[in-house]
Amino acid sequence: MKLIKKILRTIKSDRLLLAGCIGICILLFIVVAAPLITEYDAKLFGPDALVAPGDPAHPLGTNHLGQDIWSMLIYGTRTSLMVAVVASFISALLGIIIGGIAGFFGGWADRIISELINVFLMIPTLFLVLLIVAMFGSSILNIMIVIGLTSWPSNAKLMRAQALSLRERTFVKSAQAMGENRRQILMKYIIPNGVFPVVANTTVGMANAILLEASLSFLGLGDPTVISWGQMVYDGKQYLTSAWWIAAFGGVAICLTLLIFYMTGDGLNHVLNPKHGKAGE
Amino acid sequence: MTKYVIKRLFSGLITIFLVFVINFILIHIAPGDPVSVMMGKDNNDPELRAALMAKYGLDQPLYVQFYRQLTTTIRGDLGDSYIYSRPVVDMIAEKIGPTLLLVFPSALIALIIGAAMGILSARHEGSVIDVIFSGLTYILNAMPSFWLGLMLIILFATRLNLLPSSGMIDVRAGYTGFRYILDVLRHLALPLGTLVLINIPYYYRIAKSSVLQVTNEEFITTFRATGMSERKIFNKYVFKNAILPVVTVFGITMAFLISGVTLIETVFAWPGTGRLTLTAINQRDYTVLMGMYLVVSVMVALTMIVVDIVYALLDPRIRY
Amino acid sequence: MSEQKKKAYIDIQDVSVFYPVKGGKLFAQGEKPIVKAVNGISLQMEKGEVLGLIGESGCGKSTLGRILVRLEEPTRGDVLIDGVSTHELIRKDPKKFRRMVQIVFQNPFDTFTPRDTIEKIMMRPLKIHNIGKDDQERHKMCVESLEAGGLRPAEDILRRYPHELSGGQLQRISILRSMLLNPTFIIADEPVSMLDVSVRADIINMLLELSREKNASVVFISHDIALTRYISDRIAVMYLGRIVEYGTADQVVKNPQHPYTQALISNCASIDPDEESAAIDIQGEPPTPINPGPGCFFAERCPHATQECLKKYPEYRDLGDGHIAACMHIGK
Amino acid sequence: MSETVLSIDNLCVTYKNRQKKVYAVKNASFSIEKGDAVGIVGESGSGKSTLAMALLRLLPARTAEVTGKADFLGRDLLTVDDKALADLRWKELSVVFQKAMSSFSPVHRIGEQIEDIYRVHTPNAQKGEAKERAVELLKLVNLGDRVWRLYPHELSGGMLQRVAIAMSLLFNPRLLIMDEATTALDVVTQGQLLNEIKHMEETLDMTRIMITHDMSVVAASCNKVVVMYAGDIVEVGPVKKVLKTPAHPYTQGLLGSFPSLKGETHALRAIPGSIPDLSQQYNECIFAPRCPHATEACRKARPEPVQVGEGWSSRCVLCGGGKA
Repeated sequence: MKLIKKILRTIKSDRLLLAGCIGICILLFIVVAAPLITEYDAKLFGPDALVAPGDPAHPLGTNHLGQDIWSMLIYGTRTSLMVAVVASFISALLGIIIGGIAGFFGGWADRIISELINVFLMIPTLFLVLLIVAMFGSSILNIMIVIGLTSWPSNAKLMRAQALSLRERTFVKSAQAMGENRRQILMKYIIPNGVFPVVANTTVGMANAILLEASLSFLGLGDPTVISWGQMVYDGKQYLTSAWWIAAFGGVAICLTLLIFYMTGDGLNHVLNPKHGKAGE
Repeated sequence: MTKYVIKRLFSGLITIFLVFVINFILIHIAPGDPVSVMMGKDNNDPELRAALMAKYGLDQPLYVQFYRQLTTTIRGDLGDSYIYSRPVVDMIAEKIGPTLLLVFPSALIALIIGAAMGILSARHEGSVIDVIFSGLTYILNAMPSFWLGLMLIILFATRLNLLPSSGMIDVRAGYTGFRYILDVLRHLALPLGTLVLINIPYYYRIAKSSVLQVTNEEFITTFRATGMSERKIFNKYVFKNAILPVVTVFGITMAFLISGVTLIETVFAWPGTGRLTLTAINQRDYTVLMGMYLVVSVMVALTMIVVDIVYALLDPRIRY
Repeated sequence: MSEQKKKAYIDIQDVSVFYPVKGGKLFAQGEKPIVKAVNGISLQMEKGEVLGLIGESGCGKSTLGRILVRLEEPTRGDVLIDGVSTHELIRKDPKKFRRMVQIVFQNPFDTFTPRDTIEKIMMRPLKIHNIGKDDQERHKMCVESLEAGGLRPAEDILRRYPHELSGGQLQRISILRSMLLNPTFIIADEPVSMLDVSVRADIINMLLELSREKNASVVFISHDIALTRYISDRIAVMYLGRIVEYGTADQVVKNPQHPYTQALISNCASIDPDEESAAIDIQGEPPTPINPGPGCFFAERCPHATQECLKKYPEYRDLGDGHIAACMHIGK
Repeated sequence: MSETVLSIDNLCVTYKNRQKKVYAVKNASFSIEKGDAVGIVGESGSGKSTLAMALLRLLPARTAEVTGKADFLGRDLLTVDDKALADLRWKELSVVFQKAMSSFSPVHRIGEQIEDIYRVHTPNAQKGEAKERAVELLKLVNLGDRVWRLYPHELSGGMLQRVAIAMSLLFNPRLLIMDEATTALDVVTQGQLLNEIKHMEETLDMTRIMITHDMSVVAASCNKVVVMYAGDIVEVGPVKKVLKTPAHPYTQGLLGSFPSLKGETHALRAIPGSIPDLSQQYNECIFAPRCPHATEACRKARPEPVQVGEGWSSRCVLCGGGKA
């Protein structure tokens, strides 16, 4: 109870974080209640193709196959959030493990891992993802796994830096002097105190995953069996002059979702930054 | 300094080598055998198969294959495209010009505009300008580049009919000389503008936060205490200290830009490497894709090296 | 070093720690640059004795402290406690070693993990070392300890998080927590330098009282010479990883013999405005201990240095009553 | 009678933000004569650095409210316009901060920075003039002209602090404020610097304020002391007298917390309790809750400074007895 109150108070203390959290709640609601919000199945090829927005039956219009745009947006949320959660979970897990090991144990392992992290941060992820998805097929599962496997370096870099500085902190030395063993130090002191920046970064990672999936779809490498915002923009490209709404609304949805994740991430970073902890000084 | 440059070159080489290794691994773990990966999905020409087997030693042990492929790559041979039956290197070389025409100018313009906006915001923190700039860059940051490109087409090409929406030149007009350049510039406007808009937020953010940080440094207080004018303090001392992080971000942003430009080229049908990539994707022409991946990585590594050297020249603390 | 044959309680034997220099030249010729942070320290301490360790930053005093509690491994040498090698002990029974040797850190604001309450923080060592039969008893021990240490109401303190307490309170908790393990050897590494002057005395007095109660030996590391003299029975002065002078607190502070100690103490401001002393001017600042020697490490800054000083590191000279110094010009 | 360089009258600094106000300095009054070396001592939160920053007009106007008067050579430092202030700065009033490492721009050469500062007040200076002056000053703090070409990171903390001191003397200012300028240094370096400063004062005509938490620095280098506690100036007087027979109970407590270097060792006594919350205004002696001698009278009203001796006053009811 006390913890929940504390979390709520923290969220309320930062405007960006508050807005982001409300946004995430709305997104989650849309995911759960999609059939309640929409009249049509997004995959249904209706009789009316290329209906312009403002139509009483289709407030945001329909596409060239007669699919209702509004329904597609709503069901697309499911795809985007799934990609975001699965990909960023894989990436956070890999990042925490790899970065934690490098930073805490140091030495040669650290030198090799950190060089690898830097190289991976440098080389363009989009091309690698493109190549892999083109080779191994563009099912949504593949896409999520590939995005997760290629986006761990930024998390690893953060976690490594955290472990590296925490290792030198007095309370870690003090725990050691009290007789804690290495495993306990890693689990009880390093990870709990170092994981928060990674969590904050993960929200940005979610946004990037959504963007990457959309980019793949836009290049024609999306999963054709799911409804996805990127796919909508891709479809709309051909009808840009005659039916602008097909491409436009998918992009708006991406933009809003990304804003929500960025706000949450910035808010979290702001709250977690020790400099902002004490306002009285 | 030489040692620093050597160190940077070395990590650039590691990067390129790693990309090569990734390519090599992908060929071998991809569905189907390496030869069919290189030949394309529906190609069954036994002669070509034999030639490829011989060239890369695909019947030899793995380390021989690795060595063969490495040496051919170092010689600048990235294999042939199966659709066009042409060396990938030549195809990329042909298309890289227009891509670079998009990438470097847009990075520089975004750097200048973004940094200027960031500096302005930082100097008037909390003012109307700051709030507007912050909000604007925040939203820009959340926009998918390809979508923004399409929206700009709708606005400037379809609705206002001001600018051409695709291509690099007006083929029918057949301009020459100055009018040719003007025509290219007109075609450049939208794709370049999109890239600039997409990249502004990075520079804005870093410029604003580093100016704010430097302004709070103690040495700025010292200069104030000497009676030095705020203008001089800013122009000389805040600026040089705050520009360093911006330079670093320039390198990182370039990496994103060089790969992200593919999307923009697709949107505007720009005749650069992005188009090449797109056709390769559609035809599953893996040799081209892998060649592109390698070339893009070389470009990123080179940019990083240049950026690091520039940084070292600006920051006296780096002198290994 | 000691004239008595009786074995000392703490026997520090030739402890050294060397590091290779990072970022050195790739293909350097000749001798590899090595930082000799602690360079052959030997000291004996009796049970209940307080030894002050003074010197400027970078002299190796804190590194020595960390070696004594085995937060760092010495490159060479060993420390015997009551005749038992700690080198052996930490391998065979690390928990026993941790109970025997405890440390008080400089920064009380960072000594405890920020995410736990004081109760959790204080109970942790008791649990690790199986002290007390259940949590209830352990809780009682914590309460008693806090109240004895003047932290009242103890129950209230236990519920708090570290950032809700002042530096003085935190440092007291740090000392009390160490004392729960009944250590016989305590290292205090600048325990009050980050605290306000007016609360320092309480911390110092508490540390002294508790260690006296347990008859524990204390190494007090500090750059504050006046305070060290106040606390310590004996003082060792370190310079570039070596002890240059050792003796009772008054011998070292009032009658320093080594030129470095003389310079150090003459430059030390006193709060007594009448205590005018001519500061001895020594040149430069302490160099880093990279490949020092072969002569006296202080020779290049020493006002009395001669050719002889540059040849060989001077032997310790006994000045009577256990007062020793490593300078070849003493007693001539 | 000597000339008064700085006369502070009823100076108050209040920090304010949306939630609360913090009364950092309250009714500070004292004066500094030509040639004085004044030590302002206090623990963290005493307001000593805030006082200095207020005098230098370096507090952010948005969050700090400064009232009162600070008469410096006939002008009020707190109200002079920006142009007059810019003229006073460094020429008449200069400062050395605690962290020498962060007192210089890390990406500019030391010489360039000194030259720029020199040109602030002598825009038409000949080339080499600044360097000539600086080298002369660097010699005073035992540094060679080699320093001119170096970057800050190439010097040690002690050397940089020396450069900062030399730089503060570029225009022979009438008043030099040293804000914890020797605190971060090692014993020997601090001792050497204090000696160099004293030596310099014999050659240059200098008045100095030393802000420090270390009584021994005051004892070693000042002739007058101002003791601050929780925003109040509790005692002002000549160093020799105050340190030997402190009048205010806080000064007594503070001195009791310092052991003597070579003299008799007495038992160290801490001051019980902790610093009060400065976001409150108190209508009593601010030290009363921690004072061993506090009486009813102390809790009734905030005491005014009481004359104890010549140039010596203490903000304590008990000091004056009936004399005041």
